[in-house]
Amino acid sequence: MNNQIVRKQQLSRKVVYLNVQGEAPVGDTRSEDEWVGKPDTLLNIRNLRIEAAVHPPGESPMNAILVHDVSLTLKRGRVLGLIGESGAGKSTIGLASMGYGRGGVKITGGEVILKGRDILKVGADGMRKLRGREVCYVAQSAAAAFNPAHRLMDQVVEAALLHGMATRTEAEKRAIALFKKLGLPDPENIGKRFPHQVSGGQLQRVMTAMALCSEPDLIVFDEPTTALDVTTQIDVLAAIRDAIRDTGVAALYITHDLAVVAQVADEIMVLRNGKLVERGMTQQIINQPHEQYTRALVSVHHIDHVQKDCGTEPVLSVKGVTAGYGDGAIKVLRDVSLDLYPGQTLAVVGESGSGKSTLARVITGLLPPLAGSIQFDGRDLSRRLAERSREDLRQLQMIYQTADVAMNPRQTVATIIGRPLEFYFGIRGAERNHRVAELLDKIEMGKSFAERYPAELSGGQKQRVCIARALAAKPKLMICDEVTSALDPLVANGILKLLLQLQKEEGVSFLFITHDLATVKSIADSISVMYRGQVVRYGPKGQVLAPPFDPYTDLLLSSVPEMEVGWLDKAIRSRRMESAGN
Amino acid sequence: MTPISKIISQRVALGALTLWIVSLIVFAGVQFLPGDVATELLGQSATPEAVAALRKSMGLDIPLYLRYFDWLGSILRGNFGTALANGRDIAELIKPRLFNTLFLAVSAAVISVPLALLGGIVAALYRNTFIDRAINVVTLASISVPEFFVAYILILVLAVHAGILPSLSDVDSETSVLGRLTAIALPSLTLAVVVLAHMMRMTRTSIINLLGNQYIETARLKGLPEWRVLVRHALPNALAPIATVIVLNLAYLITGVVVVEVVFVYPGLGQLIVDSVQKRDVPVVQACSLIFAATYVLLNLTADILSIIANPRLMHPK
Amino acid sequence: MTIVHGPRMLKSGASKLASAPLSAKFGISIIIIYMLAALLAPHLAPYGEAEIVAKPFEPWSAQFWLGTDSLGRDMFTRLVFGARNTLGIALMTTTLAFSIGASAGLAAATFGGWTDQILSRLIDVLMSIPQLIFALLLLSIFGTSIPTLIIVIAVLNSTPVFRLTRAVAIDAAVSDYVEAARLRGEGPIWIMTREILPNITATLVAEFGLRFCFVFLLISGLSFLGLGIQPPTADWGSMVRDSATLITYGDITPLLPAGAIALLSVAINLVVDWFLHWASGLKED
Amino acid sequence: MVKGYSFSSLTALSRRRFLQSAAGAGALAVGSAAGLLPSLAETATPKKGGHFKIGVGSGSASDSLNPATYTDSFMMIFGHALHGYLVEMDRDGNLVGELAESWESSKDAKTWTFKLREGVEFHNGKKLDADDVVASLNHHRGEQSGSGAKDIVKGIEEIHADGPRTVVLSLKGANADFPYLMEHYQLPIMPAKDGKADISGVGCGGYVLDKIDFGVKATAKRFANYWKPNAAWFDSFEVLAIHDVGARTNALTTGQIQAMDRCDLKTINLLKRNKSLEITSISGTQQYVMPMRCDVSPFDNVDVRLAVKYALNRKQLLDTLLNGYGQLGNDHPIASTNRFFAKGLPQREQDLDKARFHLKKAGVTNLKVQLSASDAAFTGAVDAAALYQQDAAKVGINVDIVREPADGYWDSVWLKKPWYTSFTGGRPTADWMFSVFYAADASWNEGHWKNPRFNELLIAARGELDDSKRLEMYTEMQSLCREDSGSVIPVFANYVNALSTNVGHNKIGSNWDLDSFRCAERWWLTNV
Repeated sequence: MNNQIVRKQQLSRKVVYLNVQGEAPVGDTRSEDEWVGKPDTLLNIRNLRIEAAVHPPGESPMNAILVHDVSLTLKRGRVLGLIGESGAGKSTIGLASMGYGRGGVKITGGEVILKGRDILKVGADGMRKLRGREVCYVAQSAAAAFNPAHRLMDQVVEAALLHGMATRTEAEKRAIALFKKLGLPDPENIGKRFPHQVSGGQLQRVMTAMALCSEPDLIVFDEPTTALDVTTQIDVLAAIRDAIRDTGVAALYITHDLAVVAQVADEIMVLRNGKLVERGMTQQIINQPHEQYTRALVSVHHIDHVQKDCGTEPVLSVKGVTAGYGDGAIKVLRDVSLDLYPGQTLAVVGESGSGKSTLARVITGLLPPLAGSIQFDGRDLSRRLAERSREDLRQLQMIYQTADVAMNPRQTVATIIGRPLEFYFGIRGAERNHRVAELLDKIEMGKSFAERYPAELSGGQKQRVCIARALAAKPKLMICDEVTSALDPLVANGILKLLLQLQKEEGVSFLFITHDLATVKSIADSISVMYRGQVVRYGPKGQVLAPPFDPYTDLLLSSVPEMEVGWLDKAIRSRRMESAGN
Repeated sequence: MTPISKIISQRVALGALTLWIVSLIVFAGVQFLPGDVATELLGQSATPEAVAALRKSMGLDIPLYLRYFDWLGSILRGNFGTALANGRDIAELIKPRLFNTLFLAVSAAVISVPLALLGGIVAALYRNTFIDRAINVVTLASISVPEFFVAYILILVLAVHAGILPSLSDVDSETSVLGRLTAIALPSLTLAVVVLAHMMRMTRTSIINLLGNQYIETARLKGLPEWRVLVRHALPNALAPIATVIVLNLAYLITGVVVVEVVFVYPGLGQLIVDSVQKRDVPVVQACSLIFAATYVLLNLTADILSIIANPRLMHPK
Repeated sequence: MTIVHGPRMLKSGASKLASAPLSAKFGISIIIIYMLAALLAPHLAPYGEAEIVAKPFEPWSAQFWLGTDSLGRDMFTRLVFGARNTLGIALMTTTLAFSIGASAGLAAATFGGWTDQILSRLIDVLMSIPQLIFALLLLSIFGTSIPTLIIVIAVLNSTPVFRLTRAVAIDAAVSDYVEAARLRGEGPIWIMTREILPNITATLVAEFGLRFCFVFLLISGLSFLGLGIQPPTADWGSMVRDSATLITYGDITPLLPAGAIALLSVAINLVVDWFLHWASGLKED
Repeated sequence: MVKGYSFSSLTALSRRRFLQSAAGAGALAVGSAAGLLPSLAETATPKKGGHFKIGVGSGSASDSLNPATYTDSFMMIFGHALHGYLVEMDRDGNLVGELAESWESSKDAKTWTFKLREGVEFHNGKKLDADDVVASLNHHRGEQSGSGAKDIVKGIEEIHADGPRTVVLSLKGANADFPYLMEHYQLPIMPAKDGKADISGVGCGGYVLDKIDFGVKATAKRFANYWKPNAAWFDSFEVLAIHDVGARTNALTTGQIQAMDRCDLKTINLLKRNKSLEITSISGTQQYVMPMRCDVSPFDNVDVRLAVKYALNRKQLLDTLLNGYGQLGNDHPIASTNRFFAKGLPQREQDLDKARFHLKKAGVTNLKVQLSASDAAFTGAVDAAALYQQDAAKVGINVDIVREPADGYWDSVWLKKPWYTSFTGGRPTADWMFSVFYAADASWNEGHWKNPRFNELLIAARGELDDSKRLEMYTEMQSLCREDSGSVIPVFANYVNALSTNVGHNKIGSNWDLDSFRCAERWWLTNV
């Protein structure tokens, strides 16, 4: 999961300039004076304008405006949530508060007044002195943000030592105290470990400790829990929130997940395409959003879908499959059995390491199972890919999580979609082009996209092309592996709606692999919950989502953040089982 | 540590296999050469009788495969055999040459490796500035010139005009260490120039490749000065590729310096093997090739081990 | 975020060139000049390649622009023909090295398993024998004609190409789009040539430039040892070699072919640097 | 000739030229010239002492101390430092006794008796006696011998000692030149040990083996009990193998060695400007050859052979390949320094008309031939072929140059291809030279040439003890070679060496390179 999210982040940085659907900025409803000039004002950003030199592949470098004229104020000890989809400019603003721009990013206008002085004017040395001392940063993926070559403690105390704020002994003592506060196991010794020896959730807490270690005035949290599994996220979120409260540090909390930020922030700013959409107290944003965009964010998961009844003959039947790597030394799947009926959607839910992606590999034949069988359309499927007939391959198509790497970047959309037509049906030339255009229509993209390369598409468009490619084979079954996890919620929604639409038209069945319960609720007909390689709960959606729950399903369901202030405390109190990710 | 010892023993086994195949290839290769040691030794005075007599005295009338197994057997017992041409013990023949070769390689490495690292770091630190470009062009130029040319230029400047260093690396077993160092100053400088650029560029590239990593940003956001970011946060992670390229260049310093040996008349292994190929002295060619191949295999192993050491994931498993 | 879509990527090479940094433009012009010299050698050169036109070591003059060489052949003529021979041979050698190394590397990456193991071990063996020694052995066996020279050096240089190709191709081979092609049932040829190859071309082109320089230097090293291109064919390696002793007397004649080699290498590397930069589409840092 | 050199070096050059001519012209008149030219002034007074280092462009790791394996100048000059030979060629080209005090032959020139010198001591203390000579020569004889000198000693029927100081050799056939053979570099006299020659490097020469690293360097120290007076002046002597001529030159100019062989002729005019060096150029017996095989078409026609010979511009070859450091060849193998050199034969010049005439006579108008060339034969062989190609085209001979690989050249090209490039170091006597390369039954008959008159004369001259009659015969044989044989011999190359002016020497012997390989014994250092 961590890797997936990081990749997504990198990709979105590359494609961000393409998401151009300008919308007029929505002004703040309150007067400036209410925010500025108070003695307890810590950070005051005024009319910030940020630009970046972008190098689109194959084109000349150009300047893109990432942030238009954004202002904000933050008081000491307060938490301001910055929320928006990718390309909203929220991370850019967060880093700008440290005077930092990634890559070719330049702050070209406005002021960033921290503790009374404009840090854009203090020079490189002055900037260095305030970074890591007055402002600290907690990155999205702690696994990537920690240097793999050094022990944790060395990295945690580095800034404090560098700025001469403590001796090594003092700093380590403080770090250990913070480890304890953040609920890390064995706080005395965890610092001696290397980053790879510590789990993702723990690393994220260590990273928070690192930020707190030099006792800064402000911490910028940049999606600190996004890369975590949902059951882990809730604990880390709670730890971070408590640490902020206890130390009284001010924070900018950046996330795309409104439900998460609602648990931490005092105030929320909604951003879109580098412009401010709406600003307000958390309660107000969640409960009475003014702007339509905010309303869309709040109600993102609402898709109407009626659960269909099971048929009689399953199109896919997985029977007692056990699979693993290294000649069975490591078993990833144990005795998994599932049925999927024609025209229906079976959602396989689980966290990282649950074996859900391995199940997809077994079904596609990439990983021959150690035991068990797979029946497709009433007959046994060969265990190995190489032994399957072309017809079998055609009827079983796969859609991947990250559309970017699922399409050959050197092929045009027409080639990508047209290849299955050629390969399976021998359709070439004008006929092929005609069919490609039809398929593009089906995925709600025009035929003008045919000659584009993947890099020229937005994230959602890419995923649509992948769907079209699968559709071109006229399959009976499509395996969708986390197809929406790399997308922004609104875009993901569109994809889900498209899939449901296609299911209705083509009668294709979906095996829908996901970690996201909200998605499951929206589209599944039946659900299989997986935990550590086994199916812990399986049945029609209504049944699976209705109590009484087994402990894991309970944990899973209760960990999904809800759009409600104070949900976190309730959830923590009601938990019956520890998350595996801690 | 078990996975590490497993990796290492695998590499050692592969190395041994490589060496064996090398011995086969070289043995077969030398057989394919036109003429043999007898005709080459006698040169123009090769009458059929003299050739036949010489062949017999060297045991060249024994079938090929028997000679190979004979040779393999004695190698496995640690005996390199005797040179065909003059019946000298090959181990004795090679020992001083190998020492000379290693001495030259080490001194060239001592000059070039620290310079390469320093230069690479400086270039990375001042990337895309004038300093970086200057370093880039100079290293490129030094890569691009044939090494004998570098050698001649150095001789011209330092030996002929300045007269401070000898143009001839005249060393023998009795030369003192200081005398040796003076004697090999020019060849080691030449070699240093030749390998420096490659290592320097690799150091720069490896470091810069890492700069996109999140932990580099973390380090910067801690307020670390740029040089410290590079040295403390980028360099340790770039060690594996840098070690690999250094090791490759060390291998080159040991096995690829025939030209420099010829120019400076330095009695190293390279000249010996060229001589022996020309004279078709199979056992000597075999022995030298094996030593070279073993050097390569060993150095690669070293690079692997260094990469393991530089990688905490392998050194400190979960 | 207000950007107008530029022209189609990959079709904008020319406009890209216009915006290339000065160093790359310099490199490209040098390469073009060399290529022209190589192609038009018989027309550019005032005399024949091996024609003896005057006494040895004539000074620079209007008649002999760069003087004459040790046999009394026109230096400028030799230099121009040297471009033709040296570039031609190095180019053919590098191309051959790439066809061998890249196809083996692609096969190793695509098939994996035993194919990969056998090829990789074979390459290990080839690499563990020092290049120069190996070349010496092979050239002694097969003779120093130009075709053998090309084949031998190509084989020797295909080993690093194999390693590089295999490494980058494996990266591509495990990507989802190749997996998608496998799931579709595509054969290995399609996967190698249509899915993987287009994605590693940039790396290979860059390597081609560097390899070209190495081939160049190896040939001149071999010429130095008397095993390279044989006289009277003009090539820069042996031209340096033939007149190298002149350096001792402060004559700059040997600098000319050596400088020609160095200049071309620098030019190629500048272009390669820029090409990599451009193809990656990413900014350094 | 001069390009881009500074003005000062130009003037330096002219000054040196001036001094040279001054010395030549005014040696009698201007006494003070001696002060300007110390090396010339001190020529006659050798000094003892010093360490002499010479760099030679040969030597290989496969060398050994066994004289039977001496193949290049490195071992040859070192061999001459360690060893004594039965006879010696003096600096004027006369054969004189070394270990042999005197010798005489039977009337039929088939039995030769050598009288050995008394009081000669080997380095191991053993006194020289006849058994040593017998063992040393037998070392190269017999079925088992792989010696390079096997051919030279194969004419010996029997050897025996007649008392401690007399050796008697009976030959299979008459050979008036036999004592000359005993001067061959592979035939030094070694002490006998259990009836066999001791090949560990112990000899009775002027220097005792100190250290030897084959293919790298060898050192020797003066032998205290050396019998020869006024010889072996250096305290110690060192030979370095420096294959690269540039390295050799640099080592000499930077003073790391005091002498070098085989100067780079291309740049020798530049080297000459160095005032601390002396260039010695000795015309010797080494010759460049382009043999045509008389037993294959079209070279089986003597007119084709003559056409080829006349088309060649020898002067141009001499100038471009040797920079003038050599002698023109006259298509026969006898060097001008040989006592039987045919002085009366006209020098063959390029004559395109004659070439056309012979070609026409042979009935060919457009001749297409292949010339197999490689620099393995001699430096510049391929260039020579290219030069020849240009001239030959003018008379209608189209030469197709086949570049042969250097490696294995002597194995697969030499003696085998119809027309090829070759090289001969030469032999000290006419008979030897002719017998090895031109006799009908010689295994190295390069042109596969079988001329009955020539072979008749060869046998007759070998048995003839009267020198004037022999001169007559050899003159005719040289003429036959010139007119009829398959060998094109364009040039004889000089031995061109460079010495530090600190090296003293008398007239330099021309038998072999480096003062007939005896530089260690004959030269001295003036600055000790």
